[in-house]
Amino acid sequence: MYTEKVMEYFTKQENVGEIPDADGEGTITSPTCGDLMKVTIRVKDDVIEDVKVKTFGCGAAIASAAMLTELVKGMPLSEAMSVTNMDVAEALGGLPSQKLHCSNLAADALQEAIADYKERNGNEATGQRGKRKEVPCQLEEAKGK
Amino acid sequence: MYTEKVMEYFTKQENVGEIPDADGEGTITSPTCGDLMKVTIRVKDDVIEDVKVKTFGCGAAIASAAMLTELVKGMPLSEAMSVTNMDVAEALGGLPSQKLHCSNLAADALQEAIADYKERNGNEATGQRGKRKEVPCQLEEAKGK
Amino acid sequence: MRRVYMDNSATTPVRQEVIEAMSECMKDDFGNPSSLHWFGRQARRRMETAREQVAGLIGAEPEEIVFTSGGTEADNMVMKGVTQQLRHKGRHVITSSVEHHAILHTGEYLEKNGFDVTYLAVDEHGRVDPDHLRHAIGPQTTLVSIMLANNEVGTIQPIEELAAICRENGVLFHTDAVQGVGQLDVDVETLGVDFLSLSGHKLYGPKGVGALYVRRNRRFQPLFHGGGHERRRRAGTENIPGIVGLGLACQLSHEELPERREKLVAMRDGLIAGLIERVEDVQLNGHPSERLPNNCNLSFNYVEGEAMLLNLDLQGIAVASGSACTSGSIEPSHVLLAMGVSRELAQGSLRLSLGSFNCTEDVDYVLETLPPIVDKLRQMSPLYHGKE
Amino acid sequence: MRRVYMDNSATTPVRQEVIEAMSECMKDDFGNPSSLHWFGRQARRRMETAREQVAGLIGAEPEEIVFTSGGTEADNMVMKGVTQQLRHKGRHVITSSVEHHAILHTGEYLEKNGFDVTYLAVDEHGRVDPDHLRHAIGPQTTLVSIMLANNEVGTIQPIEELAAICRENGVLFHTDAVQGVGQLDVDVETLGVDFLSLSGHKLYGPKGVGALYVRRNRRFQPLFHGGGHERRRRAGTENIPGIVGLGLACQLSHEELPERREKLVAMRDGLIAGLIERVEDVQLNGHPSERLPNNCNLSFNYVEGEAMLLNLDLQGIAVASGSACTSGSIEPSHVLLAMGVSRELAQGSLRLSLGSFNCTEDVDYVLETLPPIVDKLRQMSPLYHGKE
Ligand SMILES: Cc1ncc(COP(=O)(O)O)c(C=O)c1O
Ligand SMILES: Cc1ncc(COP(=O)(O)O)c(C=O)c1O
Repeated sequence: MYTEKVMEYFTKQENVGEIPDADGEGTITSPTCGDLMKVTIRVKDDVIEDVKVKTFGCGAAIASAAMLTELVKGMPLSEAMSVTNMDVAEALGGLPSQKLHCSNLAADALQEAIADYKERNGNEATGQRGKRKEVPCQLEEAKGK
Repeated sequence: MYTEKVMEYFTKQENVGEIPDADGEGTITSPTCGDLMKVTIRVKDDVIEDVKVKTFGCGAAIASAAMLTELVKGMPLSEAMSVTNMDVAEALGGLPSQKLHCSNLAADALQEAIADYKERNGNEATGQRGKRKEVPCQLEEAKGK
Repeated sequence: MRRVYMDNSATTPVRQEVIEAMSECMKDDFGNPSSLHWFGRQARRRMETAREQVAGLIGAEPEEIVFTSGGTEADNMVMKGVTQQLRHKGRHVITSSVEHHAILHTGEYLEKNGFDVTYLAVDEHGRVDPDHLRHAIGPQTTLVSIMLANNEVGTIQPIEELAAICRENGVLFHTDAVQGVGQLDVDVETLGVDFLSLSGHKLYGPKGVGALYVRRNRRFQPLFHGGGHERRRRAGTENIPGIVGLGLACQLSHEELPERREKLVAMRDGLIAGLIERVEDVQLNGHPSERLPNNCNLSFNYVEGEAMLLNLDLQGIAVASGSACTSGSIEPSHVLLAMGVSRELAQGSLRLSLGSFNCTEDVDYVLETLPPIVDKLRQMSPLYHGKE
Repeated sequence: MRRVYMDNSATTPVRQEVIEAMSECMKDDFGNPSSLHWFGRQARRRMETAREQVAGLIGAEPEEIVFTSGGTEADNMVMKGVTQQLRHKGRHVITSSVEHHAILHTGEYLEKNGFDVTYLAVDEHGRVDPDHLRHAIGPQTTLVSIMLANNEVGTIQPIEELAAICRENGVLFHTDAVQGVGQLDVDVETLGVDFLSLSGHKLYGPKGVGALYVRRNRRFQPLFHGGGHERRRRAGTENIPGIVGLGLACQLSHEELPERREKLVAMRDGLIAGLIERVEDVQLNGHPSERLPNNCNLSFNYVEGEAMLLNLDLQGIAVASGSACTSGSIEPSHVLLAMGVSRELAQGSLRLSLGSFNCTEDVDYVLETLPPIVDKLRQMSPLYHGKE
């Protein structure tokens, strides 16, 4: 079902975890399959210096999380704000269609984290947060938040 | 489908044919499957001295015909008059159920032949002729008769 | 005893390659293709390769192939599924009077369940007249099903023309190609059909597996409900070894078709000519030219089919007959009767169907063996007065 | 890589004897059992031997066995066929909420077509309460279908009691025994059922073949129309090699059942105890004692099933999960939810199903491999706060 690339990212452990005292934190859950993702970021000079993610979810979710962290580590915030779930899926070389809109949450969680960072720093949230509805799978914020 | 015994009688050729100037002749056809049988007998001293049969029909029909001729050759007419299709089927050790009432016509043809013999000799037909309706398969006399 | 199998329209021998591929599949790739793990993925890969092979033989896309348990299931699937799907549009179905029972009896079932079914007549060669179809189609008609080639007499129908009429009228068209696939060039685009049935055991593949071709976006109610297999069109764990066998049989058929056909035609024509030459009062049933490469169907006056069949069997030759006694019904072959063949001649019909395992010696053996049998049976027949 | 197959409830490996018997059958006895000639008779003989073998395993008479293309077909056949046959008597069907989709989705189909279907609830172990059945039966009820043993959690239902209730009420009773046959003593007389489904590929036989037991004189509308095969109950050329394989698998199961069961139970109990010992926050799903000898279904808190499954697969271990992601639907396992298991725990369920090809080393390998995987995934999980 999964491509080799997806399986490769599924096994990557580098950016798994949680940054203590993170600058921004975002959690998102998929109501359709219950997958849950928590992204924490450390921001320095408007660049994502470090990013870590925790995932409760299937292979696609875990691989998306790993891919996202690789994509945005070292990226200016302004650029990271336009990263979408589709970008992640594309970077993975595609995901099974039934997974595309339920387990592919990582970018949404990142946008939450960026928004959180901006709020904490007095800025208005202007990232992709408001654009989440473009992804057909209706996402709601994690209850935990 | 057929037992070995049926196949053995299927191949018997001894009494196949037609007795020239027979004393009695009976033809019967099965409307259900179109099988046709013609029995000719030679009678001497109220005994069936010779019997021959011609068959247009399937394996069961041909085997029944052969069995019948063996059964009744040398039999007193009085006894032969009570030979039924079921007797023939039993002597063959059974026939496939779907053949039992359509191709197993030989005894009926014999009764026709006996009746014909009796008519020719001024006697009333008193054989199994009237009993044919007992056999579930509705028989009608051959058009040729 | 020498054994000659000439009943390839009933079922074909299985290719050795197919047997081996199936054994190997059962041994190594026994997984359930729905499983996510390695064993499941292996099985799925096998299945998808087979799907490409089947699609390749008939010019379809792999996604247009739904695997079934055989021709009968494919026929039932389309007849019941399409009529049910479109029952709000109309309740009229058209087929022909010479279809296989898998279509005819499903038609009768539909009639009992509120549908109207028209059974188109055929000419003396067993062909449907396209004009009859044109006139039979009404606003209520949702489906037309006409077989590609007849299993008894081998007559090939003008499918392209029939399908075109349906398309013009916005009616879906199915062809039961169980007898044609593997012998004829079958291309779903050329034919212009919406659905097509085929069966593994008629083309040197395994029994218990077949396929329904479903043109993209043609919908039908599934016959089996359950898991979401076959894109929700046919529930049930897939018969992977059978599917692998079917796929390989299709691929071999694809590669060997021209050669196979040529060989069959040569044997068939030798058989027909040889028998007509050697036996009096014989008639060829079916179409003189528009007929399956492997089909020889003859009626022998004055004798009954099963009796010929059994006598041939005693000499090691396997054939079929359209007599009532072998059809298991009261009537002899509905196909021959529909073509206007008399009951008596229908009773005396014999189908010799060749296959790629046959050789010229087989034909010769039949030409040697059959005429004396007919002769013997005629001598036994009360209908025969020829040379008594 | 070491490969350990523990997904025997999805499908079993095929016995070597079965593969060989099928190959031999395809090679030597390829005939169509409807044919009158030698080839046909050979095939018919094979089929009737297999029918006796299948009947023998479940205490039935050979005539009570109808061969099908698998469990799904058997389930559809009885659900649709019996309800249709008796629709003038009533239009109410009862089943349970933990049935296989072959039953559940057929139930939904029936609902869409004018029938009422009651889905009986189950207790936390997945069992139906006979009293619930008693109350659910009404004058309109014609059929009750309750599975013998559940495919996900292995819970065995009190079939004898349920069937007796139906009999008292003049209602026909079907059991989907696809998972039970070959592992449990199954006797149709003891159980008192009218219909029973079984499938070849769950008992070391081939895919694409199964059977429906039909008690003498129980009638139903056939699912396939066509030829008069299987005493007019299932049209279509019979899958002889598949049937031969099923027959042999049944015979082997019959002979080896006590030994097989003992071995499975020992491995299963070792697996369950070993995992519960080695991993915290685990719960066993299903019934503690009334469960299939081969079934181990556990929920691992804080982690998702597919992720465990994929990690196990990377280490060569094949299992299944009830998570939404592997069930192909939006909801996780309907069985676990019906038993009152939370969504989260249903998401984190794993089914390890043993087979007669497994050995203690396989169990040990899983006991070694799975705990670190769970641990790793918990460390990755935002839900887990245990030992971060
Ligand atoms: C024309 C035709 N249609 C359908 C079928 C049924 O196919 P199957 O035997 O695979 O069920 C057959 C053969 O039996 C056939 O010849
Ligand atoms: C309980 C149960 N019923 C029915 C089926 C369907 O059987 P098959 O896969 O042979 O169609 C299965 C297995 O898939 C099953 O486990």
